[in-house]
Amino acid sequence: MRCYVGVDLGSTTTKAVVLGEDGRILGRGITNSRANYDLAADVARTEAFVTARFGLLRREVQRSAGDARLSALLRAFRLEQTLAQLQRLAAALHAEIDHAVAPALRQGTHDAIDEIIDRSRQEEEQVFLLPDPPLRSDFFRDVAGSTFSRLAEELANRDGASFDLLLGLYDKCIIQVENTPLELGFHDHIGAALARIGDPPEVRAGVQAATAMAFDAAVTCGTGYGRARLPFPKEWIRSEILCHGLGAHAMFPRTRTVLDIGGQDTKAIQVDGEGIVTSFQMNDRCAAGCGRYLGYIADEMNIGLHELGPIAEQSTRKVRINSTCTVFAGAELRERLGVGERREDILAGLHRAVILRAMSLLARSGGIEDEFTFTGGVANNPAAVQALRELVEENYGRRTLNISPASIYTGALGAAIFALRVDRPGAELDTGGGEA
Amino acid sequence: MKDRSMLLQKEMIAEHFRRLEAAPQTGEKVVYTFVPGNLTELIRSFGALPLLPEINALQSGMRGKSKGYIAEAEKAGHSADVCTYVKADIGMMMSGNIGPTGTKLPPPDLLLLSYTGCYTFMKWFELLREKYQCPTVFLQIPYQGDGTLLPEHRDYVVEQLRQDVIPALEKVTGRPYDEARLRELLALSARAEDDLVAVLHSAKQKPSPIDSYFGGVYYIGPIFSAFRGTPEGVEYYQALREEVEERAAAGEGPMTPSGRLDDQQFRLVVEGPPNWTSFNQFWEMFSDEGAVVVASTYTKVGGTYDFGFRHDPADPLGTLADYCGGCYTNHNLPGRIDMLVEYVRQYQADGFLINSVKSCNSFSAGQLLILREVEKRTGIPGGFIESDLVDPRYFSAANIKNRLESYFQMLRERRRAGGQAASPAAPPAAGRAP
Amino acid sequence: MSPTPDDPTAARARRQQIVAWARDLYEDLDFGSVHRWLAQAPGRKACGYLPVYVPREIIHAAGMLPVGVHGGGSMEIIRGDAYYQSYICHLPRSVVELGLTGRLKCLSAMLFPSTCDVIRNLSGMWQVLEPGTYVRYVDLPQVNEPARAVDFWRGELAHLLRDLSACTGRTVTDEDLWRSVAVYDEQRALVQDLYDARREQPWRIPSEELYLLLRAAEVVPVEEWLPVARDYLSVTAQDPGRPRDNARVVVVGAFCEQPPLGLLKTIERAGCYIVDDDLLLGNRLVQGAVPRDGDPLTCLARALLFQHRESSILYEPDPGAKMRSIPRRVEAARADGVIFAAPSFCDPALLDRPMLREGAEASKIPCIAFKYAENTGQFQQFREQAGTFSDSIKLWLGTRAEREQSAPQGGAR
Amino acid sequence: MTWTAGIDVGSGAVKAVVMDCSDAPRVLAHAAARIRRREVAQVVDEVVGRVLEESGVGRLHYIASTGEGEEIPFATGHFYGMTTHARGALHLCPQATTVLDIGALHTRAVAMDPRGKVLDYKMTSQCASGSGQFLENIARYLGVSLAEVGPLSKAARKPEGVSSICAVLAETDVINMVSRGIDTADILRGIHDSMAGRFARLLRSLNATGTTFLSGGLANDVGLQQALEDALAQDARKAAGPLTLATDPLAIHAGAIGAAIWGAFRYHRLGSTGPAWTSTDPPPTHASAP
Ligand SMILES: Nc1ncnc2c1ncn2[C@@H]1O[C@H](COP(=O)(O)OP(=O)(O)O)[C@@H](O)[C@H]1O
Ligand SMILES: Nc1ncnc2c1ncn2[C@@H]1O[C@H](COP(=O)(O)OP(=O)(O)O)[C@@H](O)[C@H]1O
Ligand code: SF4
Ligand code: SF4
Ligand code: SF4
Repeated sequence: MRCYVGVDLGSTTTKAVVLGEDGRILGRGITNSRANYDLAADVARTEAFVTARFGLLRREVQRSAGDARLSALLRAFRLEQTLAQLQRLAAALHAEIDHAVAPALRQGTHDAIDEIIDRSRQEEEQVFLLPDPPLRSDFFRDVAGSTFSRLAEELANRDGASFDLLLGLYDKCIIQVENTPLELGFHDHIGAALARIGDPPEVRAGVQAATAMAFDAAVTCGTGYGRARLPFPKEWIRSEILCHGLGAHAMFPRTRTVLDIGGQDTKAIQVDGEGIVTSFQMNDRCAAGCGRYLGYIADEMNIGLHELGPIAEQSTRKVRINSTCTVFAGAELRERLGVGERREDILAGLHRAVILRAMSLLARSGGIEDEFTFTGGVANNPAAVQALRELVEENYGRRTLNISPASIYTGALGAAIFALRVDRPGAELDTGGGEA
Repeated sequence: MKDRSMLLQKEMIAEHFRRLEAAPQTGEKVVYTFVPGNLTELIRSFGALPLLPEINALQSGMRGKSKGYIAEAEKAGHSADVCTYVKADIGMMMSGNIGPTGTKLPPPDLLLLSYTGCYTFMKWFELLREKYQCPTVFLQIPYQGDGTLLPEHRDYVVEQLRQDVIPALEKVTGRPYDEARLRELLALSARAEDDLVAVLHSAKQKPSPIDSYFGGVYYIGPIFSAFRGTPEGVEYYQALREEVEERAAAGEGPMTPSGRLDDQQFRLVVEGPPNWTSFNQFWEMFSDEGAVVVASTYTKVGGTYDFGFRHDPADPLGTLADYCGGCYTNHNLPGRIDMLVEYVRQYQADGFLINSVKSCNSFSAGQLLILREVEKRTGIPGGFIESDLVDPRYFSAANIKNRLESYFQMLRERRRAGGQAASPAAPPAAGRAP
Repeated sequence: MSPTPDDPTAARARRQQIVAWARDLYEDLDFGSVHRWLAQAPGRKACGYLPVYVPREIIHAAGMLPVGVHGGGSMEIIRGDAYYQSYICHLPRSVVELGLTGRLKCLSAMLFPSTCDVIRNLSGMWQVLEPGTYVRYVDLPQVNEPARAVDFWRGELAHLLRDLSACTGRTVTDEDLWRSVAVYDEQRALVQDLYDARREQPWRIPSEELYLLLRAAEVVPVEEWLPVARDYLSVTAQDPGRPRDNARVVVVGAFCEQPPLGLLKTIERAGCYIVDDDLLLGNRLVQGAVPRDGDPLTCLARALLFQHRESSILYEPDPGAKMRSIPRRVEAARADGVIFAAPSFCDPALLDRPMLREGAEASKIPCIAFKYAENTGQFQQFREQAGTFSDSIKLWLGTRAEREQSAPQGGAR
Repeated sequence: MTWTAGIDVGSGAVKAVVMDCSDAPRVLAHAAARIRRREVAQVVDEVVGRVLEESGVGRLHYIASTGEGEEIPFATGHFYGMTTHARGALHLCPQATTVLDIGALHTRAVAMDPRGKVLDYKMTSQCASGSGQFLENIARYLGVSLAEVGPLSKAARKPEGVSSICAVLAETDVINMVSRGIDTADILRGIHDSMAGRFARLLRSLNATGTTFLSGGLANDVGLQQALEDALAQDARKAAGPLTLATDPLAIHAGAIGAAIWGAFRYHRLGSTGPAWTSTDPPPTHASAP
């Protein structure tokens, strides 16, 4: 199948979108950005093809196999991927111990690692069995990391192992794992996943078809913060501004204003009826109030990014926060907690502060026209969305606010459309609009 | 293969600094003063030499010295927040006062503080006075708050020239005021100004034979600094005009760091001063994309000649008052907006870009409003980047490049969608925040 | 309404009442008091002005209510930030925010004095953003020789008076002008009394209260303010208060964008009494009474040119005067040290600082310096610095009071 | 006998000491714990418990807080951070004329006289990547433990400059470097150099001469020490005079030590107030405080 790929190499996450010849979205993939950009782009692309194949599979056998089975297969597939990475991590950890840990401590550390990895694996398998697994980060780094540090702390309390040592080992090895290629594609794990759900014949047929399908990526366009480093010809590289504008237009054709809050920057974009950018503003050099800021806060509170919003939503009384400097975020948080403010109130204040900055950029770029689309990773955060809703209403009156669950892929989608246009100028688009 | 005008300019400047260096021996008097509202003809009519600290500061930036100078000034207690021209100058002074051509600069015999269009000037010379303990004369140029220089304000300036500035110059140089001499110099100025304006106007052609910003800052060098009212100045502008006219006749574009720019993709109007510490790199970001600047406001800080003003020998002090009052930053904001809109129209620009520098409140405070208004009135999209004059810490190449690239890609997309002109009829997302 | 001198409870109640009144005015970003004043009689008009100095006598004589627009404290800023880059001070953002949210609609005129280029450019922005409002840039005289500028400044005053009285439709006579001069002379004298009282017994008049009272003077009619301020002075005189073992400091540089109240409180809590400052400097830029030896406009012009105190907003023709001003102020306030507190990105204040600091150091006056913004919310850094400052004065130098008793020992830098 | 405790509540870590200040002050016990997402009060209680136990003293005459410890309910008195770092530095290094305190978020240079009186100081501004927290983040990202940072950086051959002043953007710079294949050691040294440059400027702007004592959490980072030495050497021409660096294994406790010593000073000044704590009282914690 001829297809088109857009890759958005962001400062914190890397996204890929695959389009079919008709402009329909076939698959999406995401991973965390890392030192090795090419690899990050590869992983995201691989993931996008994995979801594309799952999409084929679903279309093929949904009726016969049923939703529950299919989602079990998907979870099994994810489990297999995770286990493969855990295995790689374990190997790296053991090697590192032999290399860097003082001989006297080695054996104890090996044992501790064995236990941690073992229990992580069991926990993963446990999670797989849950019909309704809890919301977690998409990234192996985060998932494995939080389990690891929890278990390491437990071991430290129980056996007196060195928490700092264990954590240091993890930090070092996770990077190795992230930056060396590992087979995580459909073909690599679908067999094991199928086996894990009992190899039901009605699914097996679909899997075979999906595996056999040949995808031919005719053009790949790149965008995002690290786009200049992508190994594509210059004509295939587009600015984030254009891609977000076009991506938002593709999802919601009546969009006139786009707000994108990513990891390190915020952009306010105005587009015309064709999705062409007419004006834009980006935050200045200061990275205050962007996605990373929320990341630091989550780190500081020792919770996952996706938990931030829901906690903030429980606030009854927002605390006024003036400084959204990322570096001092932790200190401010502690100071507020210190004077007895409640966690949810502080968080609500922080989210409002983030959105306030965005509101200024929007005002700078020409205001908010109908319809208004919020894109980028922070659009996944319900408290940020809520704050935005309030502030838009307060300042501009009623506006239709579009948010897609796939908003983090907006830039990659825009890039993929450019890819399609490179190959087939003037192609009609059918990206499925703002699917729910 | 340098143009004759460039060689001339180089030689003029070198000669000027040679004279400055020798001034303590030759007894020539040195007057420090500022670019906007400079009274070069008057100073020269007393046989004194003008020296402009702003030019030294920008030269320090271009020669990679400003970073150290700024650090020096900050160490001496200057805030990180304030104008870096001041700090670069003070740092240079503290490090031995070696000027742009490597010669030692003489101390001032007089600080002539023409307070035109910038508040910081006042502080700057208060600081220098503290160091040099030399006579200082203050010339207040009222701001065009209402959009014009009111007659009473003009009289006030003439009055000050007569009662304060001229006596101060007389005292320092030991010479009497010679109005006939001043008239002669003013006549020379007017000739050079005519040629400069012809050069600036040449950018109305397509392709433009000049770059009015990156090239422009070289073109204005002599006339904004020490060479108004000099035969060298007249000669330079004649030469420059001839070169530009030749290029125009041949349909050639200007030389840029990316080679000769004949294939001009974008015609831009630029507001705000350039960055000096990475000047060529900055220019390249434009020329690589085929962007040529056809008009800029920065090249009007030392006089808005292209709107008709010429020094007039018939009314020597009055014309100096008019000149001082008319420098770009002495115009109020609505006036600046009008000027930019005018440029966009006259020069048929397809883009409008602001380089906002951290140093300069006189330029920067209000630029975002200018951006909106110009967009609204012309219908062409504006771009906005930020840097600094001479503090390399505020020049982030990656950041600026990212914005410029996005900006040019946007212009290109719009052009592709909208046919020829990059400016669709409807202004972008008009209206201000409610 | 004034309590009798021997009733401490009533005095305390009255004081609380005054402070609460002033605090309400301070916190009211909607300028409710101005609206009320306008509503009291038809045809009334108000004229806003930005820091630092405008001739309020002219506004008053034209029949308008002068209203100081001193920023928005820690209000949320959206539109204001849309117009200002991060390296510009905070004041104009909140002023634009106030304007674009309609809170300054009650002002028929706005004056922008030549405090700095930010305010200067804001005058042009106002012409674009608020086309219905009379806007004037008030170009203060900056000269070597004061005499040279009397005519100029008189001309500016006359121009302003002409425009403002056209706005109210009044004919302003010399008597009107003299009346206005007199009432502001009175205010200047009273402000001076308040500062004197605090200088003598700073524990009786906390900085925060004095500040709030002076802020009230920026929005209510001067005739309304005078009796309240007199009351305040008399009730604080009745309250002995409790002196603390604090150092005495002069706060220099906070003349335009105003520091948050929390900053003033932090300084005092960390052990420093503020015995002189530049806050709301416009109300005492002219020192003493306006002379009465000519026509009123000329007298007003001469008052500014010959009787102003040094400040960063006016050119200082006398070399060395800036350096000398610090020891002089410290001496006059009998202070132990100086805190240079200026708004971030404020060119006038920050460019003066090295000279002022040199003046302090040359006289061995201890000093510290920091920057703030009107919406600063974290005071940790300030507490640390002010605390260390008072620690070192107290642990080592002894406060001025102690030193005046014993022989002076080596000074701090 | 005069026993005192000093508690330094920082933004990154809590430090406490118990000292015997009867004659020449002597540290009896010291402890530090990173706050790391924990309740500050809990960390304070824990650290104070540890030093009390280790010191074995039966009473404390004065409990002095410093840093952000103003609110500790069982403290006798509070001294501000620069006052205590100056005094603590002199205790650890009597010939010091300046102290450079490199903490988790802020760095400050303090000049003092031989009695510990603060003469002048300079702080890094709000917006600063030259902090312990930043280095810690980067180390984590690079997968290097804090203990390894110093030695690695010292071994660098081609340090790579970090341009940004903002920690977030600097982090991106670092990611970029990694992707360009720059050596970890060179990256770390680049960061150390950029921090050192800033610190050298601080010291220079104090016109420091003589001995500078490094205090705070990063004082014992040998890579930073080296970078700072180089920066100062490079700078020697502009500096007021030669400057030598000194530090001590207890450098992170300088603030707590200074507080404890000032506490003893105040205790004697105040005369006969009773002890702040005796072993018959419950251990001093936030919960037990009145
Ligand atoms: N599931 C989620 N819940 C809440 N916030 C999220 C989620 N996923 C991502 N984010 C936020 O989005 C940011 C990354 O956004 P993204 O648009 O990918 O930025 P970039 O393109 O710069 O990498 C993160 O820093 C984080 O704050
Ligand atoms: N043993 C240690 N305990 C705590 N922090 C340490 C230690 N060694 C190094 N550090 C570093 O020192 C920093 C804390 O320094 P510190 O001077 O205590 O700062 P603050 O006073 O701001 O908390 C931490 O961020 C960490 O990077
Ligand atoms: S350190 Fe904070 S304030 Fe400074 S640039 Fe970074 S995010 Fe902005
Ligand atoms: S503020 Fe602007 S105009 Fe004034 S001296 Fe600085 S750069 Fe020049
Ligand atoms: S705070 Fe300073 S820079 Fe800002 S407006 Fe006031 S005087 Fe100007």
